[in-house]
Amino acid sequence: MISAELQAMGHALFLSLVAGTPLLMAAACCTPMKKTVVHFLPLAAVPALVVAMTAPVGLVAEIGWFFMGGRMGLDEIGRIFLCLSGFIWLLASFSSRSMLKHNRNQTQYLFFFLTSMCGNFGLILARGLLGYYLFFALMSFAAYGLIIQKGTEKARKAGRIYLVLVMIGEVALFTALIILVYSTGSLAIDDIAGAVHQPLVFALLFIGFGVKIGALPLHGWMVPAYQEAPIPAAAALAGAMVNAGILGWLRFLPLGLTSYPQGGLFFIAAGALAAVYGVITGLYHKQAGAVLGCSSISQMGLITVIFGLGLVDHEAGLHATPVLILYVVHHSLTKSSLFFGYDLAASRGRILSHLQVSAILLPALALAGLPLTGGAIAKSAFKQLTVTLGEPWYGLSTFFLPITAMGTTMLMLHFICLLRDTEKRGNSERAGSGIIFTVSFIATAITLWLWPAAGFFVSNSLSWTKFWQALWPVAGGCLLFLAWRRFFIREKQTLDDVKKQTIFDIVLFRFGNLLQEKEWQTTQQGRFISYLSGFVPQLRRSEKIMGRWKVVGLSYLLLCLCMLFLLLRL
Amino acid sequence: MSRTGKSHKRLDGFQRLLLLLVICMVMLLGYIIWSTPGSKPVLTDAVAQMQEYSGVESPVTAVLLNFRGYDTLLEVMVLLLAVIGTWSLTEAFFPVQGSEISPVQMGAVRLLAPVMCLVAAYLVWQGSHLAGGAFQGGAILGAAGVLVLVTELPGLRTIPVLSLRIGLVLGPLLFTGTALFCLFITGDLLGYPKGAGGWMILLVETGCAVSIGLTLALLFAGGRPDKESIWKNNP
Amino acid sequence: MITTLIYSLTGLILFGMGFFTLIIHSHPLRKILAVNVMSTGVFLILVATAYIPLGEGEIDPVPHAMVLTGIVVSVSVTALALILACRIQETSNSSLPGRKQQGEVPEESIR
Amino acid sequence: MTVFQFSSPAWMVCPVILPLIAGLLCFLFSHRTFAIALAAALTNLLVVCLLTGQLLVFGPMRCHMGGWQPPLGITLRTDGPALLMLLMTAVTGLAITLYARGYFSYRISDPRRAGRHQRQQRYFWPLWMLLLAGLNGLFLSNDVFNVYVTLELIGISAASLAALSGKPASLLASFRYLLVSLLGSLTYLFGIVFLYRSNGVLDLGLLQNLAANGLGIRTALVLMSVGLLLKTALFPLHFWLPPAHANALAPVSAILSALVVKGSFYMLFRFWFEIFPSTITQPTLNFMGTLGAVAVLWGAVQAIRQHRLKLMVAYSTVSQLGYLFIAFPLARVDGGIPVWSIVIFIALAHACAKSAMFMAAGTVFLHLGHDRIKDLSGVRASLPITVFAYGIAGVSLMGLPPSGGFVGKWLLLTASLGSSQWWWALVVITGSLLASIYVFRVMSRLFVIPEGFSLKKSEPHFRLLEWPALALALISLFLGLAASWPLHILVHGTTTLAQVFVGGLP
Amino acid sequence: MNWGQWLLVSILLSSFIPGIIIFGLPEEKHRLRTVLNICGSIAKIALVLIMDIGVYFGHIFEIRLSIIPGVELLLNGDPLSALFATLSSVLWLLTTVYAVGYLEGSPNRSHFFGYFSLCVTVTIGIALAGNLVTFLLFYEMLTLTTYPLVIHRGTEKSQRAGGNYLIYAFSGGAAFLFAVVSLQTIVGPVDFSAAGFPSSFIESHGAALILIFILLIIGVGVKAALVPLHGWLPQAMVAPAPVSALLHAVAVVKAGAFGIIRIVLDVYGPQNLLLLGVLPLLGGVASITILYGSIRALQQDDLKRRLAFSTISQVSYIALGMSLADQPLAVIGGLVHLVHQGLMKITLFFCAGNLAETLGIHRISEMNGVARRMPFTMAAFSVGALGMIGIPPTVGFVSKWYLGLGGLAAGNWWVVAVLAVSSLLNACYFLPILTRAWFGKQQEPWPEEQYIGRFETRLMLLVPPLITAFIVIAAGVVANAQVSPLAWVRFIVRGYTL
Repeated sequence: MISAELQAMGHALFLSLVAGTPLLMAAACCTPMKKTVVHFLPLAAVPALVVAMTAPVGLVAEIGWFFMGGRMGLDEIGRIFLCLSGFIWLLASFSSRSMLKHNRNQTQYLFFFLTSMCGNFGLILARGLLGYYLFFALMSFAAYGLIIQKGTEKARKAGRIYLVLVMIGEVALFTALIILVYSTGSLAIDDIAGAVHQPLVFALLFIGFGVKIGALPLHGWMVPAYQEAPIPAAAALAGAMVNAGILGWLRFLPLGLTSYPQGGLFFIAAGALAAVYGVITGLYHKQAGAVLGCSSISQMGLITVIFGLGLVDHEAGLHATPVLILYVVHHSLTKSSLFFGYDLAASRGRILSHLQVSAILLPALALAGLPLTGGAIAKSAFKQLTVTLGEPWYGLSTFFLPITAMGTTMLMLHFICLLRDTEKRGNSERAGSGIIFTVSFIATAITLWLWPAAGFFVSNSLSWTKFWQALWPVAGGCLLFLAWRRFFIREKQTLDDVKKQTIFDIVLFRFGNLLQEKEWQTTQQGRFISYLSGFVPQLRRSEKIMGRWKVVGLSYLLLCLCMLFLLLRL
Repeated sequence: MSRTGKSHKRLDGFQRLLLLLVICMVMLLGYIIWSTPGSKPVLTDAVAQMQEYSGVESPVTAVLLNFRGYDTLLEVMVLLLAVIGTWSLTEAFFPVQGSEISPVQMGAVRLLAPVMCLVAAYLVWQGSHLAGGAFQGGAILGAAGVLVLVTELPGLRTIPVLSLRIGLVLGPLLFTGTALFCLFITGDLLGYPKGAGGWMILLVETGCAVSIGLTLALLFAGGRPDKESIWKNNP
Repeated sequence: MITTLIYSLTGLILFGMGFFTLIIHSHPLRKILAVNVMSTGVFLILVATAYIPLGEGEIDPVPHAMVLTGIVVSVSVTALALILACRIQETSNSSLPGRKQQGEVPEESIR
Repeated sequence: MTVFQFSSPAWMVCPVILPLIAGLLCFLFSHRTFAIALAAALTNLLVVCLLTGQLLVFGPMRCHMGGWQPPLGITLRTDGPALLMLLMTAVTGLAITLYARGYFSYRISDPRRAGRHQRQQRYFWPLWMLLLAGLNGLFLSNDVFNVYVTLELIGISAASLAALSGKPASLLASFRYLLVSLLGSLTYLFGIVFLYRSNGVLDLGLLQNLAANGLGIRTALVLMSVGLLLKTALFPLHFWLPPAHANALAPVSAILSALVVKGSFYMLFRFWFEIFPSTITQPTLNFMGTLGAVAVLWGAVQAIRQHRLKLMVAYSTVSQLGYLFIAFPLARVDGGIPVWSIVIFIALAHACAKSAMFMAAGTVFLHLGHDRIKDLSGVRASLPITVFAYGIAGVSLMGLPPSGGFVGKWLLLTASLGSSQWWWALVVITGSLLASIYVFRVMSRLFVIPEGFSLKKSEPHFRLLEWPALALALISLFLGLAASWPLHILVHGTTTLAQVFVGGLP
Repeated sequence: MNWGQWLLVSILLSSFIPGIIIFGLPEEKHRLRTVLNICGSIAKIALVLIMDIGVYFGHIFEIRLSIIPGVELLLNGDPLSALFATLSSVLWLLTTVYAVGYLEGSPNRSHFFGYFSLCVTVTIGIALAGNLVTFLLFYEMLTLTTYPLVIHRGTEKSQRAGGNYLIYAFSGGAAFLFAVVSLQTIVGPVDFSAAGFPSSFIESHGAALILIFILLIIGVGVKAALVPLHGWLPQAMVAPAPVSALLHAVAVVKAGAFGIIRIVLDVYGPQNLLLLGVLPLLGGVASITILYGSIRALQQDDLKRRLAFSTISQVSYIALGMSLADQPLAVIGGLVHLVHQGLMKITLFFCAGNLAETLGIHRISEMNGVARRMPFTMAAFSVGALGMIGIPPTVGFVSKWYLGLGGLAAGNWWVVAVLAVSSLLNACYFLPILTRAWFGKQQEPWPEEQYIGRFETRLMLLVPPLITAFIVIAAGVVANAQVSPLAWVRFIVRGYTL
């Protein structure tokens, strides 16, 4: 018995380390030890990787006292996500460490960086609804601190937009969760699988997690945030934190267990729109980070489409899950390596060598689906999925995928161009950004090839037809981009999302003005008294009149007569 | 309105209303008096029965000083209160300075004052069997005092304040003392011991008469004497 | 019987007149006098009751005692009231030296 | 001697005779008057306590003056209501005596007007002692005409006291008070005439036993009631009260407001609830209740808009007296506690609270030299105890728990809601709300210590000014917690009252 | 008297006696005063904890004192009163420490602390009250003891605020009194008991009972600042920060909310209320209050006013929970919010007070970058604010969670909607403050910087908010543990047969 308990405690401790390490380090930031923390920053992500690599699947730990019943565990999906996130956070923390050497605001950055890391890891491990929600919230709010790090006006605005949307997402999520818990009567994620029937919950979950992945109506924060956040943080955002949204969907609307055709259609529509929208708007941005943000919107749109396909029926769900995960892994790695490339460019200034540019070009085009890259594998998997699903979807994908691929290609080329123009940031060259980029580049290039679970899709993508199918949109995209760059680009047509009016501002200022601070209850002291005092002259006069002898006599007489009448019963 | 000074000539509407109401009231009460002829008082028989135990022959005196002596005790206090009240208010302002007093008046007063005192004493004594008593006697005494005051004779003015106070308090104090004495003797306040009623009542009445007389005279003087027992505007 | 009635009604009328004067007139002296008239009226009725039931010469001594007490009270109050009125006159005159001779209390103050 | 035995009814005369003698002596001597008065007040309290003990042991007692049984003689008697009123008078009277000492010695210490103040003190003591005797006599009296005499005693001494300050305003007010008092007494006497004509007896006990349904009795009751109402200052006839109470010296204000009005009210209470309950009709009771309700509201509203503290407190008296009459229409509700006992209890609580409040107001006046409400700031710094006393007294007036006022109001509310006459309850509640406004209008000033306020040192005399007020205020506060005790005394042995109200009505 | 009764009395006396002594102390003896205060509050906490343990093990604490027939003072230690008493006594200790630091060197301190102690005595009295009369007694006394604190500054403005407070409070008290008496005449003396009065009265006096319920709710709603009755609360902000903390978190508003709980659960009983059908009314008022308070809070630039409106909104969560009295989960949510709101709001007010006292900051527009100057204060503030929004793992989330579940269980979707909208609005008015403070750039010097020392402000000002902030998180994180507010509330709810 005791050994079983000890073992359980050991598991709990083991799993707690994943989220606990960053949290402890974040706490340490508030103490004078913060200088040391900077040095050991990458250590924070290590337990996550270790656990992801070593822990057996199905490891579960209960911490009863923790936040209305804490439950942690590692399943297959969780392991993939943990691995992925751990890797990206590791790279990001290396990158941050080198960045922080020249930054005065390091405490704040460190704190939020570590806290969001904690949230991210925690939510992956969480097996309870509330735990998931807790870490999700932790991550979301901590990320705000990262976005706003620069402290400029633009950064604050970006942060504000982010915050509003996060808040909306949180509320939606809260509502969804509470309904779920009410209808299932359980707090464990496993128990709610397939329990979602109400359209309302669907909508709420779409909103709650959609905010994180920038699904279409809720995408507003992404571009400015990527643009304004420090690059390592943006990398973490784009590579790791975004995935939390996908994971959320997977957890709460597990594909294969949930089928909801209408919802799926909605997801597909929203995703497809986002995919196109991201590309189109991205071309008008003049900042590399923003372009990457738009690309994220677009890519996440694609992922949403995949998810939507999975929702069509149970069968489709079973097929869609691996595709979805594949795409997520691909996107995360690629996007993070693009950010690290951006970091490299930013730290070097204009003096990027051709080698470096072409190195960055690889993940960029991988995103578009260049053959032999992860992108191609992912897209072929996507297509494969539509094939499995049958006609309407297949037709759609033959039409839709190339278009997005072309768009992404244009977008990426645009990004590369912008990268070349990027001005040098920071005071001096940061050591290690090259190494970090290299590591991520390698990871991007080889992960899918080496990943056994993806072997089916890899082999599937290796055919000439597939090769051609993957290549022509990229090539077309290149041509189109050249044409666009030649003929269409105009100075004034740049978008700056940061300047847009946000819901937040509307709420704060418009709404507030409408309701005008009218102190109708409170300004006047005791309105009752003032009301009375309106009568003062009359009161005083009547009181004076009552004191006159004549009136006294009258009242005396009347009193006598009244009482006589009353008593004598006359 | 009366403020214009014509109030006694013509009544305005409000006053007429009042008059009407007063008349109504009076008529109503008159009707009630007329319609209730009144019953035979229970008390009359009782007084008649107990007369012999009261120690006096006059029923009124018996009621005043024996049966309802407690009332009278308080009533004497009322009179004293009036003096205290007036003294607390103001100083005496009588007589008006400088007015000539005719010798006839002086003479008459000199002659009358002792006679009045005598009459007063008689009235007090008579109170035990006929109409009369402390109040009547006191009234005469008071009148004498007023006469003396009016004529600026030195009689009252030269009395020291303390003596005045003693004189004022004498009656009430005597009354209270007697009452308490009776309380100790018979167990009842003002329950005169058997047979002693007569002279005790006389004693009380005498004391009261002096005090009442003094009270009335001093009320006429209209205020307290100042410290040296001399009226303020003594020439 | 009729005698007592006449006495009583006279007393009642006196009471009413006194009361009317009391509330109509503002001069303090009039008021004091009015109250005296009123009390006289009450005493009259009280004395009249003493005669009521008994035929021959005998009277009820209790109302007499009551009237006597009442008179004493009335005297005391009258004296006090008069002196108060005088005092009021004095103080109001001292505040308005021009009206010293007039001897009239300002009506406002009494009402 | 039998007189000094515990069971002797003769103890009853002491509350009358002792202050009487003290008054005479105070008038006679010019020194040590305070000592005499204090001794009388203390002895009075002791004797009243003894009488209370007597009541609890032997039940109601009677003492025949001169040994003459009614109808011939005058009788004094003790029962619950009488004793509670006596207790109230004794306790309040003792506190007022002490306060007056402090008041006068403070004023005399001011050399500018020492003479005048000495004179005031000189006459204050005998007047106050005689007033005390009159009040005690009234509460003990069992004879209609004796009541008249005591009423006169009270009226004259009260008017003289009200005029004591000698200021024109107080003289005028006092004159009016005297006339009103006289008018009231005369009306009362007129009533006696009718009573005597109809029945020929004056003893209350005998009157109670008569079949009192005749026209004469009713008229007598009306006239006596109107006379007493005039003296009690019920609503349309309250005009004389505020100026008289507000312009008098502080201890006098306390006496007038706390005790004097209660005297006439007490008689009214006896006539209506003890002597002639079967004569009274419900419409009449409702009529009185209506007047009371109007008084509550009118007095409170007037109090709210006064600019002077003492006037405000005086109007508060008008308002609080109304509560006593609101209980009238509820008199026939039978429940746990008979309603008539509520009336006495409210009167008790009000006496303590109001005298404390007037004392506090007087102290503030002495301290500042004025009592304009808007300039009262900072008093708390120098007179914390007084302000505290004011506050506690205010709590009782507002009827907040656990004060005596609260219990009184609670009982009123219970009675009115229990008999589904909720409108009285509304008036009671509104009245206490208005009370809270006027109490706190002043309180907020008293509490505030403005910026740069320089502390005015309170003087040693103030100890005697502050503590009696506080003591009374505390009594009024804890009266609520100990409410069962006075209520027990009230009901104890008064079988007649209780019987009449539980079942003896037509 | 047995030990339990002595315990109840000594719980009351442990703050009453120091209060009375402090009144008598001269102004200069601040050391003695502080010692007295702190000792009193520590003793109170110890005593209350003893009572808690006793209550947990089923010991009955009860004192009865009959005043007149039908009016009985009853002090009673049941789980619910233990909850409130513990909250008040713990927060009192912190507030005392804070107030000592806050008022250092200001005039009239003995006056202040005297009333401060009395106020807490009365609050504990409210907690321990065992019937409506006793509740009324302490409820009215609460008005009296807090009034001097509200007008402590003595300015014209504070006097006006105080006057307004009184008018509201006394009107409420009047309505309450009326209702209590009416209720007593109908159902007899009402002790707080889990069953409420017998439901047989409902048939005979249905309409009257509904009216009485409304009046009772109006009576306590004034202090709980339900919407049409909330006008005094924002004005009372003129008082010093410890007083605001006391008003909002420990005493006044809480007393009102506690009154609602008592009325719903113990006087009427959920079953009776269901029969009468008045609960939706309460729920409606609570919802309106929640939304209205939040919206008004949005418009305020004055920090304390914003917090005040936030209180209006937050306290109604408790009323909302009570309006679903037949749902155990909602009741748990409402009850636990009593504690949670207190913790969060007191943190916020401490922090606002720190800003005002240290830097002279009163307006939100002056708060740019203040977190750099006062990181610990703002960290505590942030925790409180996030708790208000309902971000896990703070306690605010826990209460919202249970409220929402209860609402759903009752089939009232609008409850969840209200919670969601209110969370959004809360975010709208709290998050800008946080962003300003943490990420804003200081543009002009602080209005009046008063304290420059080793820490960001005086230690006595700094420690209390940090402690409460810590509790805000800790109580949320360990919500499910054996010892936590939530666990105790569950224990309470087990006592009711819902």
